[in-house]
Amino acid sequence: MEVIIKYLDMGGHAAFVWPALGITALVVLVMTVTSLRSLRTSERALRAAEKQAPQRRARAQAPGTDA
Amino acid sequence: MIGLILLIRRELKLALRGGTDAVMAVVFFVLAAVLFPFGLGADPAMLPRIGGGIIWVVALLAAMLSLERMYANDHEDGSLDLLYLSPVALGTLALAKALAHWLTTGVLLLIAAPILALLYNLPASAFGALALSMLLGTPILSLVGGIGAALTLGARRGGVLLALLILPLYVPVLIFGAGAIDGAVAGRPIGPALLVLSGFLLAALALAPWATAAALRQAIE
Amino acid sequence: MQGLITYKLSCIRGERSVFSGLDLAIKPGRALLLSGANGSGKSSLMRVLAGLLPAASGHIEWEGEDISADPDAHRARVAYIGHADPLKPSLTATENLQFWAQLYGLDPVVEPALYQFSIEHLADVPIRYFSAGQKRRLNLARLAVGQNSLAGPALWLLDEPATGLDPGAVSMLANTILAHLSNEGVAIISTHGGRLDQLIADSADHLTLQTSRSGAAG
Amino acid sequence: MFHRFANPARFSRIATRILPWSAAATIAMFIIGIYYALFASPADFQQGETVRIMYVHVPSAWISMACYTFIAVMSAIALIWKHPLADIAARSAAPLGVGFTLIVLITGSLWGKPTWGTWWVWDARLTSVLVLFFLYLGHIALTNAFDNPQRGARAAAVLALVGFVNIPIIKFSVDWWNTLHQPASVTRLDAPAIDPAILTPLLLMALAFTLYFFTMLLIRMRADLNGARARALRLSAAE
Repeated sequence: MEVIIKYLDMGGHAAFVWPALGITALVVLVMTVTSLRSLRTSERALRAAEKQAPQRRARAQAPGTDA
Repeated sequence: MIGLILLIRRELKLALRGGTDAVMAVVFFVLAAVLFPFGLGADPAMLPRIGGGIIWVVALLAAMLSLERMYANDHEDGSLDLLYLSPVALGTLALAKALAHWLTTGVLLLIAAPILALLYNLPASAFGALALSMLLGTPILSLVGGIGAALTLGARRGGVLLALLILPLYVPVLIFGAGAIDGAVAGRPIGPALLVLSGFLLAALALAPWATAAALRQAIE
Repeated sequence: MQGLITYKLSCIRGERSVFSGLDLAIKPGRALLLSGANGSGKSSLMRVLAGLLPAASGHIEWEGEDISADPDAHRARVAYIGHADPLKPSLTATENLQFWAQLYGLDPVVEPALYQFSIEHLADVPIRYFSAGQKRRLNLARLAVGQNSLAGPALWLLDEPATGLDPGAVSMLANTILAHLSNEGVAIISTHGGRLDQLIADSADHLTLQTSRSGAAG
Repeated sequence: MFHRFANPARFSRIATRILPWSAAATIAMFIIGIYYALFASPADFQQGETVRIMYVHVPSAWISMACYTFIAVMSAIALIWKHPLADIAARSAAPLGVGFTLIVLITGSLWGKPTWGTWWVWDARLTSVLVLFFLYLGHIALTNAFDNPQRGARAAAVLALVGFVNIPIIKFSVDWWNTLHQPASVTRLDAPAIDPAILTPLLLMALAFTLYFFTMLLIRMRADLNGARARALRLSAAE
């Protein structure tokens, strides 16, 4: 127990070390979540669009590829 | 060269007849600088110390006021298409626009700056540094600002966006412009700062029209 | 004499294909009247032909030579009338025309051009007092400025030039175009039908652009 | 080399195949890196335990600068060769750059308080990073400021290159300004040789952050490509 408390105290700098690491984790988490969410929404949009136009150009590519 | 002169003449004519833009920029310049002592207190010993920096910060903001319209009118009324189709290169157009902007804004700021120097109690020895740093620095504001004006053509919220893009790029001019004045106030040599500013000016003259032309090219498409 | 030819020209605006695989051939002395619904790509085609917009694929030839070989020469031969009138409100009619003439290296004597569109009485009036139709006339008068010199543009690209014109002005425009064609010039004119088409019908071919069916450009 | 990935559809396929591996590698590296950074390394004899902030601060600083370089290179490719993937890569990397720069600024501040006794020093490095942060924000704002996404991408590409030329100038100006205003009161960590006990976790965390950046970049690029494809399909269906 002693050891853990001493470790968590970070030599008296707990108030700086843990927030720094926490904020880093938070920013990384936000980046991960927004990236994954944009991937999900884009996949959903793509599936919806493919359902709307199944007969024509189902394998249409992103624009500009033949330029 | 003929194209350059032609374009500058047109810009000046338009500025002279059309607008109060330039006058507004100078009024803003003086007014904004006058606000600072109200906020910071008017200690006559402190004013000369902060004067150079404040004059330069306000000059950046004043020069930015008229940047937004630099290409916007020509973009909206189709003039930009014709300017692009003309035998004059886009880089020349960019240079002409920047020079005209400087003549209608930077020069007026340069003329108004001594008034602010008096209000800020700057020592007589600093007037030369003020004038020289403005002379070398304000054209950079117009040249670099032209890039931003061309980039934000047709953008939503163009004005705020322009400030966000351009102000970080103005940091070096601010540092050395204000540095020259501070140096003069503190009795240090001002040569190095002015030399660096001249270097920036040359670099901006060489590169900014090129970057502006690239940005205009995208705006025309 | 080959005039203007395009091969398999296509254009993408934003992420949308506006036209593709377009083959055109216009001989000197002929006009092409371009019609089509809104969004069929008339304006985009004009801008591609003027060199304002890059083509996504295909190429354009003038007198048998690819225009991308010398873009400056191509720009020099183009006279372009877009939707907006590139005129400055604070300048007079003469000053506006003179500026463009000088910038394009044309003869800066502009009175005849003003006469041609019956706005000579407005020569010294600033544009801000002009009506929309008068502004249009002045913009079209740009075409007349370079018309009679050899250096004048040979390829006219007129994007709905008759918009806002009264019947009299349409005749003036038609006469100006016909004079250009009789000088072995080429004109491409987008239109929604009307008097202008009839007036130049003898020297003109017709093309209707179909709204592009393929939205993806893959 | 670009031609292998030139086709967005092929890129999407390759990205799909790589993603599980790079995600797994990222997680593994984070576990190892965090273990070393928090438990398996000693406190610095000068800075004490606050040195642990460095293990996230310094790698983030590296990534934030590398990311801007990446955007500048992609912008050049987009402008010169008009490559659609380069636009997408630049656009996808910018928000990650903002995130990492934010980490640098905040952890730097939290490291500065116990080390220098103040939250913020107008130190040359800090000021340059702050300017970098604004350049990222401007880049993103410009990308999204136009109705035509392509126009936004191209304008942002020009801005990225202008900014890239300017970063050394800004850095140098700030250095000069700093020596003028601020006596060098800050002793930095730039000791000639870094203790391997500190270097190991530092490099491990740097590797973890790099892998993370790479994984997120792939995810964002795929999302962007999907979106473009969906828009194209919808346009063709609407007509």
